[in-house]
Parts: sequence; structure tokens; C-alpha cells
Amino acid sequence: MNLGELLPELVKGLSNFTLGNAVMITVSLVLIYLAIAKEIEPVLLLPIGFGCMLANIPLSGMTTAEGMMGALYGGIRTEIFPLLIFVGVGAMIDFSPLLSQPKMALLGAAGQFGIFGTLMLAIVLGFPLNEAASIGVIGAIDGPTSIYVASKLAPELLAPIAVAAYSYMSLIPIIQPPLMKLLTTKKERMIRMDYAPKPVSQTALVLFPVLITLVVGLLVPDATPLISMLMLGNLLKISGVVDRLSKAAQNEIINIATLFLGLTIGATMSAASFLNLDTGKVLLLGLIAFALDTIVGLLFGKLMMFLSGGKINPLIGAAGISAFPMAGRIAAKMALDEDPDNFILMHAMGSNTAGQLGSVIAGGVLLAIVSKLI
Amino acid sequence: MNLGELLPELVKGLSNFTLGNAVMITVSLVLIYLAIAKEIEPVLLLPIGFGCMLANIPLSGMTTAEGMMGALYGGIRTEIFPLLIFVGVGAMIDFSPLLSQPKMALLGAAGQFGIFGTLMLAIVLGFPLNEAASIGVIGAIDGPTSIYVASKLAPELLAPIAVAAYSYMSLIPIIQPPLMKLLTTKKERMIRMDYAPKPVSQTALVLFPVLITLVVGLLVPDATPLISMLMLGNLLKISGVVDRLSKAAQNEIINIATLFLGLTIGATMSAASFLNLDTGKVLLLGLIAFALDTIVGLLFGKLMMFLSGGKINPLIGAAGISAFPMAGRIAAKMALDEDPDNFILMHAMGSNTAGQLGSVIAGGVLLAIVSKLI
Amino acid sequence: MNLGELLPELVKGLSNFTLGNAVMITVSLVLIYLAIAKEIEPVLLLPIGFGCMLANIPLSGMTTAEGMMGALYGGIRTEIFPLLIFVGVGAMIDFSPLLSQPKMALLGAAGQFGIFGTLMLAIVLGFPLNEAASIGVIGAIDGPTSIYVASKLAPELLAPIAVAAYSYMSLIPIIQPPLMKLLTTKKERMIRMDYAPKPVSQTALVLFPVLITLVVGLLVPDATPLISMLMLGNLLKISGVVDRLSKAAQNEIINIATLFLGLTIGATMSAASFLNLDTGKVLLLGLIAFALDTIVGLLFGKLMMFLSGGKINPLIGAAGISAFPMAGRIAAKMALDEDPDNFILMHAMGSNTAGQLGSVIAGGVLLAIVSKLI
Amino acid sequence: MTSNLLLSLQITALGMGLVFGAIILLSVMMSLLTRFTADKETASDSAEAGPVTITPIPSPSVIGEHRAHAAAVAVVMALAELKQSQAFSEPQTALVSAWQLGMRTRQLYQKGLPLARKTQKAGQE
Amino acid sequence: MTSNLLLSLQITALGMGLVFGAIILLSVMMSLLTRFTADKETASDSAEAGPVTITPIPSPSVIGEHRAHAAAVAVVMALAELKQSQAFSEPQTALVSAWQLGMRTRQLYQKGLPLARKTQKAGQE
Amino acid sequence: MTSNLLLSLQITALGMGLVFGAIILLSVMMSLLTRFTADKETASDSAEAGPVTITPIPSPSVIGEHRAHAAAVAVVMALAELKQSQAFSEPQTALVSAWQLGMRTRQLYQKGLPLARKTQKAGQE
Ligand code: NA
Ligand code: NA
Ligand code: NA
Repeated sequence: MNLGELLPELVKGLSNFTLGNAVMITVSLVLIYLAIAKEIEPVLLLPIGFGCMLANIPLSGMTTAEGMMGALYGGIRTEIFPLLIFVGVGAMIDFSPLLSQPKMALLGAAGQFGIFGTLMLAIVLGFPLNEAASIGVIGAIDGPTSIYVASKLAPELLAPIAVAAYSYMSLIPIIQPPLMKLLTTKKERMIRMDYAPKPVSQTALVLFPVLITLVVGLLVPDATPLISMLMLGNLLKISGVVDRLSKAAQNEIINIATLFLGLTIGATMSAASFLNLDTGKVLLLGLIAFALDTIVGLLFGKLMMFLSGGKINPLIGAAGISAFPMAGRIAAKMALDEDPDNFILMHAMGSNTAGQLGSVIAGGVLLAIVSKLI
Repeated sequence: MNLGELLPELVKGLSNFTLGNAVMITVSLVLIYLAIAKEIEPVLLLPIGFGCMLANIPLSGMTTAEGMMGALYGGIRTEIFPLLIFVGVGAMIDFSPLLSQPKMALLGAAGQFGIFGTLMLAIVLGFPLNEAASIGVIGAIDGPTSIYVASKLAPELLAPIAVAAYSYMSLIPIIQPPLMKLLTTKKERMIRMDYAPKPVSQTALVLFPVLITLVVGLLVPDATPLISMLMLGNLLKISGVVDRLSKAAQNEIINIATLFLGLTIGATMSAASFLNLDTGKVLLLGLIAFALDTIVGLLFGKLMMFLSGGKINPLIGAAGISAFPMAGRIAAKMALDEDPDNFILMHAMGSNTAGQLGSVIAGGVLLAIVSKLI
Repeated sequence: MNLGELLPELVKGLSNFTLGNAVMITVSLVLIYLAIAKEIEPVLLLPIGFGCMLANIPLSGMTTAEGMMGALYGGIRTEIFPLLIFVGVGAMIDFSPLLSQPKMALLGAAGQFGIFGTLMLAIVLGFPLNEAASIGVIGAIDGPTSIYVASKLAPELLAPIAVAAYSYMSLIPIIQPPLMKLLTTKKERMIRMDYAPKPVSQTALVLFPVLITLVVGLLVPDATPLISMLMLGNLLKISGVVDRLSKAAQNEIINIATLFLGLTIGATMSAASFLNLDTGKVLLLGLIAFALDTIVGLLFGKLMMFLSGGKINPLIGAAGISAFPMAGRIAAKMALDEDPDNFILMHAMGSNTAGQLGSVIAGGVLLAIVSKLI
Repeated sequence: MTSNLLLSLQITALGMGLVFGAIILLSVMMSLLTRFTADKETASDSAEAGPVTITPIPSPSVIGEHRAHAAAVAVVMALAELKQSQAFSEPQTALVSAWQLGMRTRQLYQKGLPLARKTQKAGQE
Repeated sequence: MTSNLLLSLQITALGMGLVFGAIILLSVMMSLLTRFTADKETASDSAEAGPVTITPIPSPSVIGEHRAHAAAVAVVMALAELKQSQAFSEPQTALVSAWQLGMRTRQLYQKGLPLARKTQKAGQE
Repeated sequence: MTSNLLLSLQITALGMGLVFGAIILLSVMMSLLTRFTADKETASDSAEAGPVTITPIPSPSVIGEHRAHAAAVAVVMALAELKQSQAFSEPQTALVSAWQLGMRTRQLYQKGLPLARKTQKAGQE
């Protein structure tokens, strides 16, 4: 036989390398750079970037159904990866600031407006309803929820939505402070909040995840998987009787799920599927959703300020968007910058955890409405 | 369009909520309460209870084939979860007390009578053979074995059997002592047992799991998966050369398998499948099997006492049922209560580990016979 | 009914036990003995041996498609196990010795000749091309690569190839030193190598895995899965920003994958599939490949010695075969035995890590050529 | 298009309504929950509960004590951290051995064998 | 029904027979095993073997020494625990570095460099 | 057969050619990489990088200093080990609490509360 005919086989990698691949590999290198050099959500952006790189090496076979990434994708199709991550996150969340100041919960509802506002905008831009809804959820800056909703309603947009949800988390210190300064006066930002919460008993902390699961589950069945896994993780930790499981959730389970989720999401970023106008629109609309969430959250914070006769610092409204726990942290930091003695972290975290609940509920509501309409 | 038609969709959770769901959710709350407040086998009852709660939230979609619980169920269909748990358990068992007093092994055989006695009783009550056999195995109070046999012979009874096997483990301190007092005299319970075992070499401890796997595997092929994974775990630990694997078995592997197994078992407890007379019968028969196992174990213990001329404390007979390691602990505690200087823990654990072997063998034997007959 | 007809069922284990099973169980016991008593690669030989034992217990059902081993085999069919092991290995490799002396890389290419030499030999012995190629890769003494290539080209030979690849790793201290003494003079072995490498910056260490993945991926697409997972692990560790993931890769992920891989490989060693002349030939040819790799590596080392005017110690050539990290260690040890002040470990590890890259590339090249030709 | 926009407006109204409805319900539930389960020794409880539990302390209005509060919080946090660190570094003992050892310990404390008790401690550190 | 009962009786007889048969075989196997592998330094062995290994000591009949036995057992247990606790808290070092370090250590002990040796120890603690 | 042999010869030639080609390319890439990224504080860097990183030190030709080099290497290794051992035994804190704690710590350092700071340290050890 003649080895000459082997030549095309031997250069197949290069001969199938497209400009699109080059662009996407550049994107992947940027993601990896941001993760390592800027430490922007490295736990997710590093695997996503690496997966993106793999998806744009021609004919590696990794992203075919039989390939490793194809096999791992099952963890997204069955939603097991995002849900397991929520188990771990739940085991790391502390709901006592929220439990001790239940009215903070309202901020977690207001903070979801951007999701719907962006949905409207996306509809205007001509996105079909299912895609518009998935895009809006980016506003919650809540990775697992965004991935869960997108994989159900618009899997074709999974990659840009996941990338947006996770990378925008890192834009919080850049996006939110200006909006806060714009929408609140220095005087408002300096409002001190007395921290005199009702004491929270261990019993309440244990009952909380169980009741939340039941109430939300019965009201918004489509939100059950997300809310229940979040609450399961919280129950494992707070119950104090299953240390082995709680540690497994906070370590091996979330670590492995995060690595695999990141790689798999990244592996969907092939030039063919990612390099198009829609991706740009999605990223932009996601940013708008994020900003809208923040704005409406702040405005609602101001409303509560007025209603409470100036007892509530409007900054904590911005923490209601979810983006847990960064948004809560930034809100407290802003108050601290204005006045080094103004500690509103407890209140901000209360609003922030409420936002986490709110975005899961909003996601479930959207799933219910949209899946019925399409 | 008219959103009015969405209403049914929005209240689907409540509108599909049945009385049965309410009952089962109460059950799940009880299980969770027992796990957390009473610390009854929390590592399993907490996930089981939570899974049960999820299974009774209408239309959550979690228990459908595509849902998370549906996906995890594969770990039971392939028996991987119970078998992985056995790997971890094996890495935590110490067989030296048994190896140093091989005749103790007989108690592990006697302790399995309840399995068959209950099988007869279940037949009389009209259960088909496959279900009767699965119910009998509850008597071993050995979760993985019960789940393994049930999932092979009578998957429809998996939930009640699993719940019984694990929750009865916690009834040992309540059920066994009275039977012990009833069937043994104070004088018998005070029998001191000289502890002069043959010395056990490291070599023997290493050869043990290998030989057990071979002998049991060749005699009772259907018991191979259970016995071999138990022995694999034991070999990983005792060999001392694969610390990484031994620790993985005792930690990440067993923790993850336990969490998933619990959730999945619980998720099978939907009102439709769980709320029926059979469940009640199963739970009751399981209790009888448990008691029968204990009684026959004690009687056989007395027999050995007579044959040995009063050198053997009959209490250790009760440890032969399996229910590892609780039963062994209780037997020793009873002796200690009668006489604070009467240490029979070594003997009780010998009998208890024999019971673990016995119940696995009994399970395999039942599988062989019944799967042939049905 | 008549229980008599049950008898065959009850002795099925023994009645189906063949001489072949006996032989293979002896083999399994030898593997387990070597793992525990001689501590030869226990982390893999122990599970392999145990899996082999299980595969030869008749009718245990564990190796059927529904059985546990059948289910775990999916981890090999999708190549997930070997690739996950590479993620962990990558997180344990340090490439700085190679980066600081790039010309060492050449030794990693020369060390792959045995793979092709053995391929020729196997062809002569009448093996079809796909099997011949898989056998040759044993020469790299690189488990995951051998398993990956074999499972793609000749799954029927998976068991003997895996066993060879892992057990020969332990023969390095027996096979290589004589060849070293044979092919090098004491004077050559005593050559001191100045260790004045270019300084390696953290930046270089981080860029290395990314660039290697891209370059190798584009040149040899079939090598992408192996090289990329190796480099992903390395990047997780060296980046220093994802400790959780790096630790997960070095612990839970590699431990679980190793245990399951070993068991599954072992489970393919049934008498029917393993006990035949081919197995013997494979083991023998693997040994030859190993020796050839070492010899050519040494000769190339001598060549470099001459070209460098005696500045390079030929021993490090033997480390180019891969067999990471044993081969590098042995080479350094040999030099040390001749002269207790002759430290060439850095150079040997450089050559050894290059061998690791070389064997992965060679594997990919073979996959490309052979899958095209057959 | 306009119909689509109309639809999306309806969805927004409906969606935000449902979200607010659910959240309000939850917030009511929470107030009831805290009211009916209020108890004393919360601080210690929550400190044990885990690393991220905050001890709610009736906070004074004076600035200086605001600082004190933050300090207190941080201390509790740090202690919780410390607790957890121990929790992590302590051996995840095999349940079995834990049980057996636990039992023997009881026996020994009954009779008090200094040596054993000492090693015991070591075992647990 | 009665046939079913009869059947279940047969199954019970057969089943218990098989279970007893298997267990008796195992117990014989065990006695042979222990007899043919008996050796001296069992105590240390088993202590290393893991947390739940019990040291078999020819036990005396005197009560006081019964106590002693229990004490001994408990001590061994505690030590095993301790051992294991160290096993767990010690770094799960990358195999590679372990090898390389191990090798260098050998070299250094050959020449004896106090500093290196000290750091070495630190490294292992 | 001979054709097969011929084929395998061609494969060997082609294969080794490709392997050498690729490796040579990689080695060029590596020299460029190290050349263009060379920087000063490598030692500390690589020591942090992990347990298996070796500190490249321009090695002298004198034997005695050969020893010194080996010692240095071994020390760095041991320290790296030690580092890692701590890395492993330190609690894998919940991110959340880490963040919150981190923030509070900042606040406290600003105002300096000795107590809190002390506990802080404990928390990290
Ligand atoms: Na939101
Ligand atoms: Na039993
Ligand atoms: Na090689």
C-alpha cells in the first residue's frame, strides 16, 4: 500500500483547523488567563476555558457522543451536576441572617425583576420565548439556576448563558458600585441599621430548609429540584448529625461536580455553536439583566427605606439579585467605604440569601409558564 | 392569548396534592425528626426521609426517569450503591475476634433462622415467594443485603424493606434486651468467658477476606457480589499497602454512595407505591423476622452453653443476627450491666461479624433457591 | 414440587468451575500476593487481582452487562477511568526539570522506538496490525496510555496489556540496571552533569500545560484526550488558584478511578478470554518492547553524550521510555551507585517526563495511522 | 411582535406576582418559625452549627459597641473556623472502631485506669 | 396454600442447612488458617492493622487481671486510633514527590546533613 | 506477510518520524517559553508551586558544593512537603464563610482588636 494516502490523515488536525477555532481558542485562553492571573471565579472559569480549548481542537473526538466530554454531558442532561453543586452550596449557606430579619426576604423578590425585564427585551429583539426566558435568568448571576433553566428551555444557548452567569459574577465589583452611587445618596449609603434581630434557635435553623422545600415545592413544582437540593445541603450541615455527608457535600461532591460541569460547559463552546451573533446578544442581554436586577433591587431598597422611615440602608437592595455571596459582600463594603463604622453585612447577607431563594423561585416560575406556552 | 388558561398550570402543585402525599410527607418528617432529634441512623434516615418528601411533592419531575432521582436510581438497579457501601463497611470491620474463636461462627448461622421463619409466615399471609423471601431478609437488619436481595427479587417492596432494615437497626436497644432477659437467667448472663483465643497473625487477617470470597463465592455464587465487596473493603484496609484506596473506601466512596442510596430509596416512597396494606405487613413481618432471629440466636447460644458446660454466655447468641455492629455492642452491654467486670465484647463481636457473614450467605442462598423456583 | 431439581442450582458454582478458572484464580492470588507481600504497584495490582478472582467465580453474575463489573466497564468504554487517572497523575508531575533543559525532550522521543520495533515483531509473529500496535505501546510502561490505545484498537487484548503495563512497571529495577551496565561503561555512568538550567518562571510553568495541549492536540488529534487530561491536572496544580480541584484530582478522583479501573480490568481476565497462547505472546512481546525502549533510549543517550563531548550521562537515556517516575529514579540511582556524589536526578526526571509526553504522542500517532489502515 | 410583547408583559406581571407572592409567604413563615422556636442558648448552638453561622446579638446603638458587636461576630466566626479545622483534621474514624472504643472508654472510666484514659485523650486529639 | 407452606418448609430446611453447612466450612477454614499462620509479634502487627483490631492476649482467670486485659485492649485500641489519626492528618503526598524526596533523603542520610535531616523530619510530621 | 512487514517498517519510519518531529517542536517551544518568561524570584515561586517542584540553582562544580546543592534541594522539597501537609490539614473552609470571615478580618485589622486578631490566627493554623 502507499503511505502517501496517509498524509491527509496525519495533518487532519491542522487541515481542519478553522479561523473560528482560532478565535474560540483565543477566547479559551482569555478565560484561563482571567481565572489564573485575575483569579476570577477560577474554580469554574479554568475548567470552562480548558473545555472550550478542547472543543476547538479539530477531530480530537472528545466532544463526540462516545468521547469523554460527550459522556460527561450526561451529568448536565440529567441536571445532576448543577444540582449536586447546589447541594454543596446549600451546605455552605447560612440562613440565620435572613431568618432573623424575615422582611429582608422582600428584597429577594424585587431583585428578580431584571429577569423578566430582560425577557421582554429579548422578545423585542426577536428571540423566541424559550430562549428569552433562559437569557433573562442570567440576571440572577446564579450559575446552577441559569444552567438548569437553560438546559431545559434552550440547550442551544447553554454555553453562552453559563459563561455569562459565571463570568458576570466577577463583574459585580465593577458593575454594582457605580449603580449604587448613581441611585443612592451618600447620606442614604451611610444609614446605620440597628442589628436587633429575633434570636434564631437551632430548631428554627433545622426546620427552615425542610419548610422551604415543602412550601416552594408545592407552590412552584418546577423549582423543586433546585430548591430541594439547595435545602438538602443546608440540612446536612445544620442538622449536625451527618458530618460525613455534610463534608462530602462541601468537598468531594461539589469539587468533582464543579470540575466536570466546567469542562462540559466549556466543551459546548465549539466555534460552530458559539461564534454567532446570538452569542453576542445573549452576553449583552445578560449584562442588561444583571444591571436591571441591581437597579430594581436598589430602588426597592429605597422604597423600603422610605417606608421604614429611613431605618433601612438601600444598598442592601442590590444584594437581592442573588449573585450569592458576592453581592452581599459588595453592598456591605460600599457602606463600610462611606463610614468605617457602618456594619450592614448581616443585613446584606440576609437580603443576599433571600435573593438566592428568589432567583430559584423565579427560575421555577419561568419554567412553569414558558414550558406551558411553547 | 389568555393567561387564564395558565392558572391550572400555576396551581398544579396544590391541585395535584393528595391526602396520600400529606400522609407520606408526615412520614418523611417523622423520619427526618428521628434522624436529627433522636440521632437514629441519621446518615441513612435523613436522606431517606428527604427523598420521601421529594417523592410526594406533586409534579416536581424529580422521580421521573429523566429526573435526578430517576437517574440516581441506576445506582440501585445495577446494585452499585449497596455494593459500594459494603466496600466501605468491609474496610471498617475487624474480623480478628471471629478468627481467634472460629466456633463463634456457628452463632452467625443460627441467627439467620428468622429469615426463613418469616418467609414461611409471609407465605401463610399470602405473599408470593419472591416477596416473602425479600421480607425475611429484613431479619438480618443488614441494609445493603436487604436492598440487594429485594431489588433482585421484589423491587416493588424495595422502599418498605429498606426503611425497615435501617430503622430497625435503631430498635435493637429496645427489642433485644427484653428478649435477652426473657430467655436467659441472670446467672447465665453473668457467665464469664475466658478470652484465650488463638493468636491471629497478620497473614491470617490478610488471607481471610480472600479465602472467604473464594469459598462463599464457589458455594453460593449469588452471594458473590455482596461477600466479595465486603471482603474487598476488608482487604484494602488490612493489607496496609493501599492506604489511598482504603481511605477512599471508608470516606468518599461510602459517603457518596450512602447519600445517593438514601435519597433514591426515599424517592421510591411515593404515596401510590408506599401507602398500602402490604407496606404495613412488610414492616410488621420485618419486626417479627428481627425478633425471631434474636430468639433463635439466643436459644442456640444456650445450646452452646450447655454443650460447652457453661463456658459460653448465651447473650452472644443474640449478636449472631448480623445488625452489625449494634447487636454485638448490646450483647456485651447486657453482660456488663449484670456484672461490671464481665467483658464479653470480644466474643460478642466475633458472633456479630459471623452474623454479618451469615446474613450475606443466607441472602445468597435465598436468591439462588427463589430465583430458581419463580 | 420436588426440591431435588434444585440440586443442580445449588452446586452450580462448583459444577461450572473449570480448570481454567482454577488457573486464573491462581494467577489472581499471585497478583494479590505480589501487591501485598512485595508491594508491587499495590494500588493497581491488588484491585486487578481481586477483579480477576471475581471473574473466575462461575455464575456470580458480576461480570454480566447488568452486574457491577459490567456497569463499571462503562468507565473504560468511554475511557473516563484512564483519563481521570491522567488528570490525577498530571497534578502530581513536575515539568520544571524538563522545562529547564529542553534538549532532554529528545530522549523522550528515542525512548519510544521499542513501541514500533515491537509492532514489527508482532506483525512478523502474525498479529493483525491493530493488535500489534496495542502490544507495542506496552513498551511505554504507561498504564493509562496502554489501556486507552488497546481499548480503541484491540479491546480483546485489554486485560493482558493492562496487566503487562502495570506489572512491568515493577520490573524496572530488575530489567533496566543490567541493560545499563551492558550498554554503558563505568566511566560513562560516572559522568557528572552540571546542573545549570535556565531559570523556570511560574509563568512558564503555567503556560506549559496549555501550550503542550494545543501543539500536541493540533499535530496529533488522536493524542488529545490523553495529553489534555494530563495537562489539565498539571494546570490545576501549578495554577495555584484552584486548590480544591487540584486536591480532588490528586485524591478522590484518582483514587476512585484507580480502584474501579483495576477491578474492571481484572474482571476481564476470565479464563475463556485470558487463557490462550496470545496472552503469553502479548506478555512476552510487551517485555521485549520494554527492553527495546530501554536499549534504544540508552544508545540515544550515548549518541547525545558523544555529540555533547561527554557532557551528558547516557544513563538518563533509559529514563526516556516513560515508566514515569520509576525509570527516572532508577537512572539516577545507578549513577549514584557508581559515585555517591553524582546527582543526575534532575536530568533523569527531565528525560523521564519527556518520555511521558513521548509515549502519549506515540500512542496518538499509532491510533491515527492504524485506525486509518484497518 | 406586539402580541409577543404583550405576552411578555403578561408573563412579567404574572411572574413577578408569583415570585413576590411566594417570597411574602416564605417571609411570613419565617417570622412564625423564629417566633415559635425562639430559645435561650442560641449563641453556643449556632457556633457549633458550622462555620458560616452568625450569632445574632441584640445590638446596642452606641458606635463603640457597634465595633464590639463586629468583634464578637468575628470571634465567633474565628472560633467556628477553628472548630471546623479540628473537625477536619481529626481522623474520620471507622464507625465500628468508634463504637467499640467508645464502649471500652465507658467501661474504663467506670473503673478509672489512668494509663488508658491518657492514651484515650491522645487518641482523640 | 398448604403446598406453598410445604414448599416454604422445604426452603427453610434446605436454606438453613446450606447456611449452616457454609458457615461450618468457613469456621473449619478459619481454624486451619489461624493454626497454620500463627506467629509471634501479633500484637504489634494487629495494632498496625487498623483501628478496630483487637490484640488477643491469653487471658487469666483472676478478676483483677480481667480488668488489666480490658485496659490493655483499650490501650491498644487507643493507640491504633492515634496511629490512624496520624495516618489521616499526614499529607496525602503526591506519589511522585514522595519518591523523589525519599530518594534524596537516602542520599542525604548517606552524607548526613543535619539541617536537611531536621527539615526532613518536619516534612514528615 | 512480507508486505505486512514492509508496511510495519513504513509505519515505524513514519511513526518515529512524527514522534521526533513533535518532540523537537515541543523542545523548541519550551526553550522559547523559558527564554521569554524568565524572571527573578523563581525559587520562591516554584517552592510554592507544589510538592514536586525543584528549585533550579546554578550548580557549582566543586563536590562539596554539590552536596550543598543536594541539601538545598532536599530542604526545599521538605519545606514544600511541610507546606503541603499544612495545606492538607487546614480546613477546606466553606467558600462563603471564608469570604465573610475574610471581610470581617479586614474590618477588624482596620480597627485592631487584639482578641479577635489572636483568634483569627488560631483559626488559620
Ligand atoms: Na435575580
Ligand atoms: Na440475620
Ligand atoms: Na516508551
